[in-house]
This record gives sequence, structure tokens and C-alpha cells, in this order.
Amino acid sequence: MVVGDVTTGTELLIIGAGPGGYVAAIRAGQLGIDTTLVEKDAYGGTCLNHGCIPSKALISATDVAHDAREAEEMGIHADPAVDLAGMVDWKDDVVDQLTGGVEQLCKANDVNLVEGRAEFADENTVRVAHGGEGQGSESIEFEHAVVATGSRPVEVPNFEFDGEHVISSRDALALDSVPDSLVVVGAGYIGMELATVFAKLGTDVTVVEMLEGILPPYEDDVSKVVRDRAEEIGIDFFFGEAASDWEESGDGITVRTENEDGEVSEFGAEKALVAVGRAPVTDTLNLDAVGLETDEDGFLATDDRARTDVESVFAVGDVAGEPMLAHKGMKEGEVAAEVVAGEPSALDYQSVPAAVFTDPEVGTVGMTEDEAEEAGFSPVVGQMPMQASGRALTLGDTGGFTRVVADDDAGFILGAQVVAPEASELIAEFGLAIEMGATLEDVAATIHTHPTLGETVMEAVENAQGKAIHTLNR
Amino acid sequence: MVVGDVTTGTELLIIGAGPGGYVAAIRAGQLGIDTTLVEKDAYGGTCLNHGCIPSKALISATDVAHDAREAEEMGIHADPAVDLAGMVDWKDDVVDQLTGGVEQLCKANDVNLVEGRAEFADENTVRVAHGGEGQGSESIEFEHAVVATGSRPVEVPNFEFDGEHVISSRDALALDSVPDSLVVVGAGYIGMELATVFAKLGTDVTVVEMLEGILPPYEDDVSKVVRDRAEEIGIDFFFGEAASDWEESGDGITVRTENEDGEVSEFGAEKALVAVGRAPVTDTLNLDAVGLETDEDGFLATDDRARTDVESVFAVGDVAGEPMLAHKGMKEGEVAAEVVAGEPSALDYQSVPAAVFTDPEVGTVGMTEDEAEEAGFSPVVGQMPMQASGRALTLGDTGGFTRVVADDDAGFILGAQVVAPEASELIAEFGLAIEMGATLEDVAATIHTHPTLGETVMEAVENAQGKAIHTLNR
Amino acid sequence: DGSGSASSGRVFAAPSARRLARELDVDIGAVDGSGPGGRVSDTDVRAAAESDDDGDGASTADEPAPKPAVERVE
Ligand SMILES: Cc1cc2nc3c(=O)[nH]c(=O)nc-3n(C[C@H](O)[C@H](O)[C@H](O)COP(=O)(O)OP(=O)(O)OC[C@H]3O[C@@H](n4cnc5c(N)ncnc54)[C@H](O)[C@@H]3O)c2cc1C
Ligand SMILES: Cc1cc2nc3c(=O)[nH]c(=O)nc-3n(C[C@H](O)[C@H](O)[C@H](O)COP(=O)(O)OP(=O)(O)OC[C@H]3O[C@@H](n4cnc5c(N)ncnc54)[C@H](O)[C@@H]3O)c2cc1C
Repeated sequence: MVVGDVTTGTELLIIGAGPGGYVAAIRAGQLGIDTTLVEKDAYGGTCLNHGCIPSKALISATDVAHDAREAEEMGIHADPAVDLAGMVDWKDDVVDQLTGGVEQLCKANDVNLVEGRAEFADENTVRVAHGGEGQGSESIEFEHAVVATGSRPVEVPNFEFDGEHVISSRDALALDSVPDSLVVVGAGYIGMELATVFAKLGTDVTVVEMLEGILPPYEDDVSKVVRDRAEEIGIDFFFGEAASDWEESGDGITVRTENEDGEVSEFGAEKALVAVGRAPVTDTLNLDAVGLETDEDGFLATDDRARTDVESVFAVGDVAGEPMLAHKGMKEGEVAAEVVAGEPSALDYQSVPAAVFTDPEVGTVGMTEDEAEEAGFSPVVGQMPMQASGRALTLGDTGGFTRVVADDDAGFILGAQVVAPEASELIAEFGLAIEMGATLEDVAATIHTHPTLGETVMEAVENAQGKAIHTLNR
Repeated sequence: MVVGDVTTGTELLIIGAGPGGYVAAIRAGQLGIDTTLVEKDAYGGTCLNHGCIPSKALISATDVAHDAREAEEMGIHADPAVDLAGMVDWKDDVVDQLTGGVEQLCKANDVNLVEGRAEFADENTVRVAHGGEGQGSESIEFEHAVVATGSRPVEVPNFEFDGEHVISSRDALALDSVPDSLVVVGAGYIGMELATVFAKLGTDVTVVEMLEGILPPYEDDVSKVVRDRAEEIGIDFFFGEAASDWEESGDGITVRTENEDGEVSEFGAEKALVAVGRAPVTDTLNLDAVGLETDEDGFLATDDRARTDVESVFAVGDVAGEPMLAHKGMKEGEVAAEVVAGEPSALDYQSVPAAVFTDPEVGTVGMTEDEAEEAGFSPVVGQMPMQASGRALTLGDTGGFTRVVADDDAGFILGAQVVAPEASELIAEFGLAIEMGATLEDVAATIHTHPTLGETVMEAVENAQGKAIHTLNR
Repeated sequence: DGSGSASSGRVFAAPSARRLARELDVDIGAVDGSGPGGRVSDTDVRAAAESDDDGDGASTADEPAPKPAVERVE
């Protein structure tokens, strides 16, 4: 479909092959849309290369060693040796399989793949600069475009990433030896997941956080379970401490923090991992040329069809705003492609689940009790402690609970908070319940396999009804 | 509530404190019914003492050691030592916590607990013989009774359990040293779960099975995944072999089997574990006295209120027929109690999920493709291989798949077969979908957290719609 | 106005019913749900579509989906 010498044309042009972009591309290909996907680095984006997948790979691998080391109570005596370089190789293999898979799936669905960095040239053209010196560039005309350029880590002033002393999550996922000690700046989900990995690998981990607790978006009783476990495995926390600067000292560094009262503390460590949030990548796209502006945080506003203020341009994934999660981006990618194909799709989901892969995991979906109240419901809450779950006991892992929030009048399930082993999986059933408009009665009536952690879903629901079997009803 | 010298009265009399009986008792207590629960051995029944819980405890503990031993690829080098006596102590602790919990929950819900063996004396009386010599007996008059006496292992002719050479699943769960070798007679779920535990503990395991494959109720492609893994961990299978007799030889035994053609084979091992099914315990209840008869297999027939042919008598759990699973019994127990309380409850569930805790796990709910066809649906099937799941890859465990069966016309989800890590948990969402009458579209529209195994549920569903993202659509 | 659309303006209906409402151009928030708590079913949506129509409702469901032209409203 060559339009001129150096200009090609495409019906749908997608910038960025992360979960938002590649899913949009595959779905568009399935729908028979002539689709071009431009990626400057690696298929799969942050998620597959430097985010979800490598972090979860290291988490599950370190858990294998940690669980064996801690299993004396179960009659297991093990002293596993971990070779981090070997673990990282394995993790890279996992990543390669998945990114290779994404590339193949795109091709199988007839997506044109273009390697290079795209920016807008005018309302219906992007210019793509190919990687490497003298590789040239090309222009691609489009009818519709999807911006899916994702996000990058936020830098703290005075803490530019140097990959050596001050590292990002991306660097942390590719270390080839275990640091003796690590200061983690930021106790959000990325900081906590990685702090846990390194503590289990034997690193002396100190977490400094500006706010007053870990995992700030979560309720106190949820984050407390994670914090207690983190402290058990040796992580030290310092709250109300803002990282102000650092200097080299000996083999490592000294990180200075300041509290509200201006008091300075110092933390010595081999490295500092800074994980204080992520910002959208929209500044390199020449958005002006297509008539778009971002909000002050750099996000693109979209409507319920994933469309920006410019009719022909969609935005999906991290650039389209919170929650900055892969599965939210995937859904937006699907919807954008379907809308371009003229289908009656919309972002009309009731909730986006979220998981934190700490020890134990946290999984949430829908509203908390407070949020339900603010939304005008009279919420009723039910809870099941893992301590009373037969399955949790057989796993030797009984921290946490499953909680459900429902509307007291009609019984509709509004939300759930789970902090437990496999919490990331357990919220799936709640997610379906919320989308279906299921009531407490519906979930309580569903037979749940014994012995499973999923039974705590049913028990929490029955607790909200005042008729749980395996826990006392309040 | 003493009626005579030795006769007491109760509104609801429940015989057997397994999952069927104790759940009936707790729910009845909650509903304000004067309830008496008679148990001859231990609270929690087979399930908590000799079944679900101890088996799952040993499975997860041996997995901790096995996973660490097999994790070289992940950069983990471990040679865990397992002290089976220590593992069994830990398992006993788990059991004690749960059985103690059941007892407390009964008391908290005002259930009268009576220890002893009950049998019917007449239409509204049971006689309870208290344990131990000269402990006497008492009579209890009831308005309603629930029979929840469970099941016992079936014995193969010539293979009486002696706890030494020929052992039952109950004995196997309480061994204090790891046998060098074991012949497992029967490749049903109990045989396969225990064969896997012992193979992982280092026992040389041979499974002999009369039929032509393992896990007979499951589809071939499901059981093949489990069989392949079992063979990888060193289990040898011999099919079409009926155990005929055994004799002592040296330190162990020789088990003889016969095939269809009358050819005899011999298998030497330290012990034989016989697990060929379970039969209801109804022969010791003097059912005549209350006017009840069992069917030829010993089961009590019940209607959709869990009621037997005698208006005042209910039967729940294993005595009430297949599937002989704890959660089926719990549901029946709930319904029986609610019906006694005059509530409009019924056994109107669409499906009973089932799980096998082999490596990997199997989880199924609702109909297979064949069953859907027989039931008059035109089924459509969708599948997602674990090999394409990012989460399965990060767990280093990519055997198996998630499959969904739906009605092609309306899209209603009819069933699911999952063979994968956490399959027992993954079927929960399908279970809710089936009970809710959810369609493929409903599940596909529900956002699933990334990266989770639960995403394979969504992908299988989208595959059935011809629009899966992460696998090719047939 | 069924209680299926609660105080929050939230609608309780399965995704398939919500999609059908978009397809049939029905404001699902205004549909009286016949399910538990006022949950809106696809049948409720179809009924609402037919009662909104001037006689040609029967064929609505078979018409191609309207091309969404939703502008950002703010
Ligand atoms: C350590 C870590 C762990 C995480 N864990 C999870 C998790 O468990 N679950 C979860 O849901 N989320 C997780 N996330 C977040 C998740 O990675 C993001 O939400 C997701 O990657 C966003 O997808 P996206 O498609 O919007 O962007 P990205 O994945 O960031 O992809 C954007 C792509 O666009 C490309 N690109 C950018 N600009 C251009 C251009 N001008 N031209 C061409 N290509 C361009 C980039 O190279 C990149 O490949 C994690 C993130 C991190 C950092
Ligand atoms: C090794 C093994 C593993 C299993 N794993 C699972 C699993 O993972 N999931 C699952 O769902 N199921 C599993 N099962 C099956 C499960 O244990 C049974 O389905 C369940 O226990 C049945 O519950 P019940 O209440 O009917 O009977 P039981 O649990 O058998 O309880 C019956 C009780 O009645 C008592 N009793 C009997 N007669 C009398 C009498 N005359 N007077 C007083 N008391 C009496 C008994 O002592 C016993 O305590 C497993 C079984 C075994 C053997």
C-alpha cells in the first residue's frame, strides 16, 4: 500500500507495542483492519520486558527458594543456594518466549510491524525514525491512530538513574549479583514487590517512604498484613522520610532523607532503588501536530470509546491515565480497535481489578466500604480470615483475609479486598460477580470446591449475610 | 430437656460430624433449631481427619521440597531433606486446628455435642452407644434426623487392610517413614494424589489400574497432562491389571495382578496402597427401624430438599450419593438444615465443581463437550494452553490448559475443564458463571488481572468466540 | 426507575445486557430491571427498546450496530 516513495498508508496506525498497543493491533487485525504497529524498542513494552513479567518471574523464583528455606515446621530442611545470574537468565528466557509470542501473534493477525520511533507530523501522518544511525525514516499516513506509548519511571530530584548507585525497577530486574544492602525509595507496589524479592535473596533492605505507610492506595488493615510479613523477612521501614540526596561512600552510597520537621536521616547501602511512580510518555510524540494536548500530568483524556479529543486518535494504556495497569490498557486497546471497526464496544466495565505480588499477595476489585458509602450505597461487609481456611492451613500460609463489600439493600456485590496467598487469582470471581450484577445470595449459593482458597470468597459473602459456616458472624 | 431418665429429646438429630453433618448442625444452630450432633470418632469426619485436609497438607509440603529440588533452571540449587515424621506432625497440627475449630463453631452455634455411635431405635429415636467399655448408652428422641455417616474405603478381595503391608489412604497419610517402594492399586484421584506425594518423597511408585487410563472420569487430554507429569517424576503405570492377591516376600510384598486375558504379572514393593473407591456407611445404622432402605450400593436416595423417603429423615454427604465430595455434602447439609427450619431452600445448583490435587491440578465444573451434546446443546469449545500464559511461564509451570464449553446459540457457559497450576482455584469463576447463567460475552468483557492464571479463563472464552488475543483462534 | 440503578447512578446488568442496550440505543439507566434488586436483563432491555419504538421495534435488534459517534462530553 505504498502511497509515495517514502510514504505508506494504513487504516490504523498504532504507536507502541506494549499491552495497550499490541492488543489493539491484534484485535484490529482480527477485525480485518489494515493495521500498522510501530515500536521503537521491544514487543510487549514495559510490561513484558521490564515490568509485570520479569518482576513476577523473580518473585516466584525467589519464593521457591524462600519457601523451602522456611519449611522446617513442615519437616523440610533445605538451604537453597541462589545464583542470581542464573535466575535472571531464566527470567530473560521467559521474557523472550512471551515477546516472541507477541510478535508472532501480530504477524498471524496480519499486522504490519514497523521498527522505529514515531512522532506525529500532521493530522494524519506520523514520521517514523528507524533505529541506528543513517537508518533513515519513513512517513505513514493513517485514518485512525492509537497512542500507546506507555510510561517511564518518575525521577526524584537529585536521584537521576545511573544504573549503578541509583537504579530503577528496570535495572533492579536485571542485576547479576545480589546486593548486600539496598535502600528502596518508595513503598508503592513496585517498591514493595522488589523489596520483598531482594530481602528473600538475602539483601539487607531498608524502605524509606514519604507517606505514613506502605501501599498507600490500600486500606490500613490490608497493607498491615503485607507490612508485618515484610518485617518478618527483615525489611526495615522508615516512614515520613523524603529522599533528598545521596553521595558515594566506601563501596556504596549514603542516602539522605528529610522528615516533615526538616530532620535529616542517613541510610547507608550498596545501592538505592527509586520507585516512586510512573509518568506517561507523551512528550516525545509531537502531539501538537495532530492537534492534541495532554493534561498537566502528561495524560491524554479519553472518552468511553478510548477516543481522545481528536476524532481519529485514540489513546490506550498508561498514557490514558490511572489505573496504570497492563490489563486496563489491554481492555482499552480492544475497545479502540473495535470502535474503529464500527462495533458497539465501550469502556463500560464496572471495575478494574488490581493485584500486588507481595507476600502475601493483595488483590482488590471494585469499591471499598468507604467508597461504597461515598457512592451512596449502604454497604454491608463480610470477611473471612485465612486462619480459618483449611486450604490456607494446608499451604502453611494463613496471613490475611478475604473481604467483600455489598449493597445492603439489594445485596449487589460492589467490591472486594483480598490479602492472602493467590489473592491475585481470588479476585477474578469477585470481578465477574461485580460485572454480572451478582448478589451476595448468588455467590453464596454457588458451590465452591473444598479445600480451596476460593471457599473464603463464599465464606466472606455468607459472613456479610450473617450466615458464614466457618467463621463467627458478627 | 430430659424426657426420661436416659432419654433426651432434640428437634434435629444429626449422625456424623463430617462436612455434611457439621455444616448441617452449624446452620441449624444459626437458625435457632435445637440441634444435637452425634459423632463416634472425631469432629470433621473423613475430610478433616483422613481425607481432604491431610492429603492436601502432605501434597503442598512435598511440593515445597520438590519445587526447590527441581528449580535449577531458575538458578536455585537445593537438596532438601524431608523428615516424614516431622511433616506428619505438622499435618496433624493442621488437622487439630481445624477439628478444634469445628467443635468450637458447633458450640458457638449452640449445637449439643454427643460422643458415641448412633443407630436408629425406632421412627423417632436413636440409641447412642458411648465409646469405651461400660460407658453406657442413651436414647435421643428427634423430630428430624440427618444421616451424615459418610463413607469408608472399598476393599479389594484378598487385600484386607492390615495397616502394614496393605494400607488404605488413611494409613498412607500417617506413615512415619518414607517407603522405598509402593504399589498403588487404583489410579483414581485418591490413588493419583498419594502416588504423586510418595514419588516426590523419593518412593519408587508403581500404579496398577484395572481400566485403561488414570483418572477415569476425566477426558483423555486432561488426564494425559497429569499422566505425563507423573511419569516425569518417575511413576510407572500398568493398565488393564486387576489386583488379584499378594504375599509377603523378603522385607516387603509381591502383588499379583491379572489382565483381561488371564495373564498374571507380579510387582514387588514394600507396601501396597489400595485406593479403588469408597462405599457409603449405612449398614451400621439399623435403618430398618426408621423405615429406610438403601439402594444396592448402600446409598440413601434423596429428593431436591435432601430428604429421604421418610419425611422426617434427611441424608447428606457421601451417604446421599455421587459425587462423593466434601463441598457437595456441605451444600446438602445447609439445605437440610434450612428445610427443617421451613426455609425455601433446595439443591438447585447447576453443577458441583471437582478438583484433583495432582501435579498439575485438575479442576472441572459443569459439562464436557460430549455431555453438552448429549444434553441437546450445540456446544462450542474454547481453549487456552498454559504455554501461552505469562503467569504460567513466570511460575515455571506451563503444562495443561483451560477449556470452556458453551452453548453456541445463546453463548451460555455450560462447563469448564482446567488442568494447570491452581486449577482448583481457577474453576471458581466458571462455577459462578454457570450458576449465574453468564454468557461467553459476559466473561470476555470482565477485566482479568495481569499477569494471572485467571487470564486463561478469559482467553479460553474469547477463543470460543473466535477472538482470543494470546492464542490463535481455530 | 428501578433500584437496579442505585444512588450512584450505577446500573446493575450483565455486560451482555449493557452491550445490547448500546446496540439498541436504549438508556439502560432508565430501564426497569426485573431481576433481583432490579437487575436489568437483556430481556428488559429488549422490552424497553420495543416500547420506545414507533412500531418498527421488531427489527431493531437485527440492524447493524450504530457507528459510535460519541463525543467527549464535559
Ligand atoms: C516493575 C513493574 C512491575 C509492574 N507490574 C505490573 C503488574 O503486575 N500488573 C500490571 O497490570 N501492571 C504492572 N506494571 C505496569 C505495566 O507495566 C504498565 O501498566 C503497562 O506496561 C502499560 O502498558 P502500555 O501499553 O500503556 O505501555 P508500555 O508497556 O509502557 O509500552 C509502551 C511501548 O511504547 C513504545 N514507545 C514509546 N514511545 C514510542 C514512540 N514514540 N514510537 C514507537 N514506540 C514507542 C515503548 O518502547 C514501549 O514498548 C508494572 C510496571 C513495572 C515498571
Ligand atoms: C484421601 C482422601 C482425600 C479426599 N480429598 C478430597 C478433596 O480434596 N475434596 C473433596 O471434596 N473431598 C475429598 N475427599 C472426600 C471427602 O473426604 C468426603 O466426600 C467427605 O468427607 C464426606 O463427608 P461426609 O460428611 O459425608 O462424611 P465423612 O466425612 O465420612 O464423615 C462421617 C462421620 O460420621 C461418623 N459416623 C459414621 N457412623 C456413625 C455413627 N453410627 N454414629 C456416629 N457417628 C458416625 C464418622 O466417624 C465420621 O466422622 C477425600 C477423601 C479421601 C479418603
